[in-house]
Amino acid sequence: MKKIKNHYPALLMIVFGLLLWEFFVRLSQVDIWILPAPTDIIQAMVKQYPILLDHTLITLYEALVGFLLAVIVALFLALLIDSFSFFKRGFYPILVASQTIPIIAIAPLLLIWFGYGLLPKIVVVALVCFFPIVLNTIDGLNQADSGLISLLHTMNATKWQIYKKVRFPSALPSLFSGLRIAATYSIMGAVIGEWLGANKGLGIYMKNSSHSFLTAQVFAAILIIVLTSILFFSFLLLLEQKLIPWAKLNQED
Amino acid sequence: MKKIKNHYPALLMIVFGLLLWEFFVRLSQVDIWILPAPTDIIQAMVKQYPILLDHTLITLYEALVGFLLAVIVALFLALLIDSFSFFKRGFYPILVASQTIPIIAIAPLLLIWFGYGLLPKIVVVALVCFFPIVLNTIDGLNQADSGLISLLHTMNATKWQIYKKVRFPSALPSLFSGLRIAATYSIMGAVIGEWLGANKGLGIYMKNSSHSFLTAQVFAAILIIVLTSILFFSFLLLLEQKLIPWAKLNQED
Amino acid sequence: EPPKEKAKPMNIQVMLDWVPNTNHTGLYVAKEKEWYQEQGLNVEIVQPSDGGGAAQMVAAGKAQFGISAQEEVTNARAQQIPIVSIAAIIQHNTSGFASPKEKNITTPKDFEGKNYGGWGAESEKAVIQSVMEKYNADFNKVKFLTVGDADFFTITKRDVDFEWIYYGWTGIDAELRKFPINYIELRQIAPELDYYTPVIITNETYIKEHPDIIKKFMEATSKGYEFAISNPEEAANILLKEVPGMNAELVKASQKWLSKKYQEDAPQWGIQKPEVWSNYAKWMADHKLIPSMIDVNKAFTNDFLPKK
Amino acid sequence: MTTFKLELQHVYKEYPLQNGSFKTLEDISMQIEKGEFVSIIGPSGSGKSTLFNLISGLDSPTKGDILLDGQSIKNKKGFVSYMPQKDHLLPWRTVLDNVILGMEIKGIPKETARKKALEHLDVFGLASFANEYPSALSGGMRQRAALLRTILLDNNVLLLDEPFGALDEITRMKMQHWLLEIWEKYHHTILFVTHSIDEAVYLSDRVYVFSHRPARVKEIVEIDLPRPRDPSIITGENFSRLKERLLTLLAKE
Amino acid sequence: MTTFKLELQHVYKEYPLQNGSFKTLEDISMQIEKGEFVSIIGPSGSGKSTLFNLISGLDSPTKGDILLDGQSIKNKKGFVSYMPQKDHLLPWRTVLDNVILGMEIKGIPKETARKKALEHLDVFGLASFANEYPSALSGGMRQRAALLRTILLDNNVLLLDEPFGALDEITRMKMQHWLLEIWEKYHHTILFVTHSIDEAVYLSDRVYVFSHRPARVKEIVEIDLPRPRDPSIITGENFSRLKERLLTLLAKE
Ligand SMILES: Nc1ncnc2c1ncn2[C@@H]1O[C@H](COP(=O)(O)OP(=O)(O)OP(=O)(O)O)[C@@H](O)[C@H]1O
Ligand SMILES: Nc1ncnc2c1ncn2[C@@H]1O[C@H](COP(=O)(O)OP(=O)(O)OP(=O)(O)O)[C@@H](O)[C@H]1O
Ligand SMILES: O=C([O-])O
Ligand SMILES: [Mg+2]
Ligand SMILES: [Mg+2]
Repeated sequence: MKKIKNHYPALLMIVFGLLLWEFFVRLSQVDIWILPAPTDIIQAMVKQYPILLDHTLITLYEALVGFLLAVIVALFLALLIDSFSFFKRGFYPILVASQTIPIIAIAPLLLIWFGYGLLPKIVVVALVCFFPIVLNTIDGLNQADSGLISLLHTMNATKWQIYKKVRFPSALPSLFSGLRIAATYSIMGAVIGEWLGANKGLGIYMKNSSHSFLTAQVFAAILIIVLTSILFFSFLLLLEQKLIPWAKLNQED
Repeated sequence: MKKIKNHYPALLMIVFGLLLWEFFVRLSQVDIWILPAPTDIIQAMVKQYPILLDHTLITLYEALVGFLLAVIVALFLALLIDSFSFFKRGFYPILVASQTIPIIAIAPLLLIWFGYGLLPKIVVVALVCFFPIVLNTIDGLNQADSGLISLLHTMNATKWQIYKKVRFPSALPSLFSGLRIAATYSIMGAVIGEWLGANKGLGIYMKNSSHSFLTAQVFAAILIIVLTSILFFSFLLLLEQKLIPWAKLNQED
Repeated sequence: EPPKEKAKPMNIQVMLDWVPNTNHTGLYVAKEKEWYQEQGLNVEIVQPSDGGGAAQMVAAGKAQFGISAQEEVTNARAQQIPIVSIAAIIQHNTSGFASPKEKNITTPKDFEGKNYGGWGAESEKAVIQSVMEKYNADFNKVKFLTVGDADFFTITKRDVDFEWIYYGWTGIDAELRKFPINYIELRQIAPELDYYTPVIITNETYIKEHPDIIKKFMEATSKGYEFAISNPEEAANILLKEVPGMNAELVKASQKWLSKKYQEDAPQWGIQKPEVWSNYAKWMADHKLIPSMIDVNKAFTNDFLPKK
Repeated sequence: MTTFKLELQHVYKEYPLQNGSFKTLEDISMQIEKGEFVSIIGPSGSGKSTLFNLISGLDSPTKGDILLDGQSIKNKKGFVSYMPQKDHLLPWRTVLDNVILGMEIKGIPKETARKKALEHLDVFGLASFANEYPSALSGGMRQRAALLRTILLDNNVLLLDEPFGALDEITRMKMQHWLLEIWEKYHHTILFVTHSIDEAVYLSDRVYVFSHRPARVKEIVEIDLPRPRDPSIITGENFSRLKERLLTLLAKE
Repeated sequence: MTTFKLELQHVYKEYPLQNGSFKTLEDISMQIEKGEFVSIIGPSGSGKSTLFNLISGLDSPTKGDILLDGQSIKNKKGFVSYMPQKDHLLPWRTVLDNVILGMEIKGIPKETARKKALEHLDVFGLASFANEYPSALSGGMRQRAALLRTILLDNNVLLLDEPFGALDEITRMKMQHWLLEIWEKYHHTILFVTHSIDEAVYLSDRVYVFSHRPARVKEIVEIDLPRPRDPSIITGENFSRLKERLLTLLAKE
């Protein structure tokens, strides 16, 4: 709870940063289309509120569905890779490879395969998100105390029981690290997905605003992306603390 | 060593995948400018070998420098955040925020701040890479056994000594998870950086090839990106096994 | 005329070349006024990625129509990619070289010693080289900076002296901002470079299999552009309504300017002339921008424009 | 030829080390009849825990065989209940859920298992800690929880590795008493490692004395004291004689 | 008023639990003179380890004060050498580097520290394991390494929490002998927790008997046996009398 409660330092730093930004823009007279001041951004946000909401909902939908898809695929893959050393050796390089390909470079292929609907965006989100989850889950499963595993072996526990009772619980902190990283990337992933070809969503809104030199609107969209992402991240942090109550006692200092 | 040695399953799967791809392309008669067959890609690669090498070296340079910058910044930040709860509460949301901003959206700002040279690409790589390292390092530092830390406290160890002798070593596996994720993203990060504006590098090569509908060349560049990224990843895996010899003994099964 | 039987509307995708702008107004007007609907077409307008992609999508049959440019079509034809231009959206090339007034760049001769900011394509260099040679200027004295997607106003803040712009968008914006610029229109200094940009494309197979649909599509599209020509103010409002996040002032001013440019001196909106296609293809071949000359008669057609 | 409940036939065990390998067990043979209570004493580091790892199937002997009821159980798990020297409580389970672990793995429904365990918690002095996590337990309490978990696993053969090492003498006596009661009631066969000669004599039918590493069976001492045994026999002459004998055997090492 | 080497004044300690909090230590007072060897015995879970945590500054008493040479060391670390009940060896350090940990923290150069440690490894039966990681040690060997680490920390006051709990009687006697030697030579003040009444009587000048939780000092038993003590005194009458007395006190709990 420590991380969630007591937001004052974060708020303080953010407010301080915003003030600095505002003053910098006002004093240095940077053009508004290069760097709008926070107040300009808020203004744009208020003015465009209904349109923004519309696009935000679409982007969030893509991000959430893509994230969930990523979680499912990632856990499945992590289990597969962890269980069968054949898959470990075979899939690992392929997993890594999947992350090294710049998505923009294969945009036409994605469009050809998945069309223009929500699917390619969801696929992009899932592509961006599943990797940190897989990697962290595998690492977490490997970090399980070998003594505990041995104990279960002596009880003739099945592989699945060892997963359920030892390796999953001890992989949880690591898994959550991965989920948090993925959550961070999910909304950005949806925006990039929209960039590949779409007609709605925050990505499209930003792009159009940017080409109309309405930088304050671009920043308004960025602000929404940042805020919703942080919300998502914080939610996972809370969930983690709910699901790992025993960690509280160990982490006093 | 297990992960590195014995590549046969990976090779097998890759070879199998490539064959499937080749046959699919040949049989379904997909146009070469949509999806070139592996042999087309190899051909393009061989033909363009000197040009590709040129661009690759630049991209690798950007990726490596950006990665190193990210490691330095990340370790510094992780330490700062871990040491001072004020920073933890203050920086954490800002870190997360930094990752949720689609880089393309702020490309003009990056240009204005960092110009057209290598710097903005290095900055993009660092931006993409530092986050998983910070997050994993912080999580790793928190996973240190509280009993070991208490022991050092009774010896009146300084904060720094506790870091050096307990918290760093126990954070190493987690740190390396982060480094591997970052390495995976580093070369792709450089390519995206080049996309935003550059004269040279694989990103530019891909973009120009794509404009000329030379899809085989685009895939040749992707192949190079994938291979060098996997190399980088594997190198870190090897380094990890060198630096964490005690883990070998614990991970028998 | 209303369709004879209530057939399900045909789903059609049009992929743009760039972010929506006043070049695309006719499409949005036709969509908003339900002129496509009347033709039995259900049209979806899709924005492309930064890497472009409309040509690929259309060639692959994943979009029936796309917005492209003569250069791209020529390039594609040179790679045996079967796309065909079916209308010129703007009759003449409205692009040119812009620079902040204080840089004093009024002729290609002044490019010497200056920094050019572009997207890094070979054709850009060839164009600049051509026009400079006409003015006996030394092409090697220009420094090329690749600035990618960044816009004129941003890059001229930082080292870049001049850029290639569409006057109908960036030029108008400069007027609105009261940002004084010098502008050298390309077609004025190099008539052979008065090529069509943008154009509407489809692919050869589609032409063979669905000429009727193409006709219907172009019928409504023409009507859309004709509306934009005669009612720029209302057309601008339609575009603003259909596309999120645009700058209303800019759209309206741009629309007003472009309304006179869509058709300009042509007998009908959309008409393409063979010599424009062959001149430009020849120029590209001469400058080694394409491996060999293409058959221009296959690259474009006026057949689908409504008969007037 | 009689079949024994548990029989070790010429068991050898070598471990690899950083520099070379070395022998831990050398030619260990043991015959244990059904219902016997047999203890092993020997120098620290001689190989007692290693032997238990072999019998429980966690590790495999370099040479030799291990028979249960005449059948080889070499490398087979789940035939004996093993309480390792370290308690290995799962940090994410409450005390109650830790002690029912073995039952759960056997497929006994959680509620049934909990009910059965609750009956015993009181005797073990753990009743008021049923719902606490292990981090709130003292060293001795952890050990008692681990012992209860082992007993509840309900196998015929119990391997107990210093189960009472962390208990004060009074609690230890209570536990010893309770263990003998259970043993007599359920006719367990028990193999017991202890460092306390008193304990070995008081509990066992027979004591195997191990030599220094590599461990060999140095001597087998029959404990011919009548049963049931009262704690008062500790002061008796026979008891002292046996104790003396064992002490001498160990001291000679 | 005399100042004692170590003095506890009315120390109380309460712990929070899942459901409510409870008292662990209730009004503990102790006076220990310089050079004394004092043992604590008490039921498992009474609060002995808790008391050591308070003296070593790891935890703070709910009430009361702790004085060293008349100065409060409540909440202050580094004034006493503490060997916790768990060995807490660092898995990433070899045995040799584990035992010099305290010296290193005091700033002694690694080489000097290693040299000094190597002199003692033999007595502790760890010489041939100097360069192994702790995972290769038996339970008793780990405990011996932890003890050596504590002694080498070189403070005047030693807190030893069941240092010989995992040792066989012979090794234990050897270690006891060695500890008394060290104690006499360096005039340490030792506070010693054990479960073995024999051990407490054999080693101590005085034994504090703790009650059940919440722990109170139930009785202080002076061990008026002459020093130096020979192992043979265990069979003497005075020894048996004292032993009987302590057993009775504990049994009454
Ligand atoms: N972190 C904690 N949170 C809650 N309760 C605790 C905590 N640590 C110890 N306790 C409780 O305090 C009491 C005393 O524990 P302590 O470890 O001091 O006992 P002990 O006398 O050392 O026992 P043993 O001889 O078994 O080691 C126990 O009941 C234990 O459950
Ligand atoms: N995983 C391992 N790798 C290498 N050596 C090991 C390993 N496990 C145990 N050993 C060695 O085997 C020997 C026997 O260890 P074991 O734990 O069986 O001793 P033990 O008799 O149980 O001792 P204790 O009474 O101290 O618990 C020790 O010397 C130990 O160092
Ligand atoms: O593609 C990007 O990650 O911006
Ligand atoms: Mg052992
Ligand atoms: Mg204790």
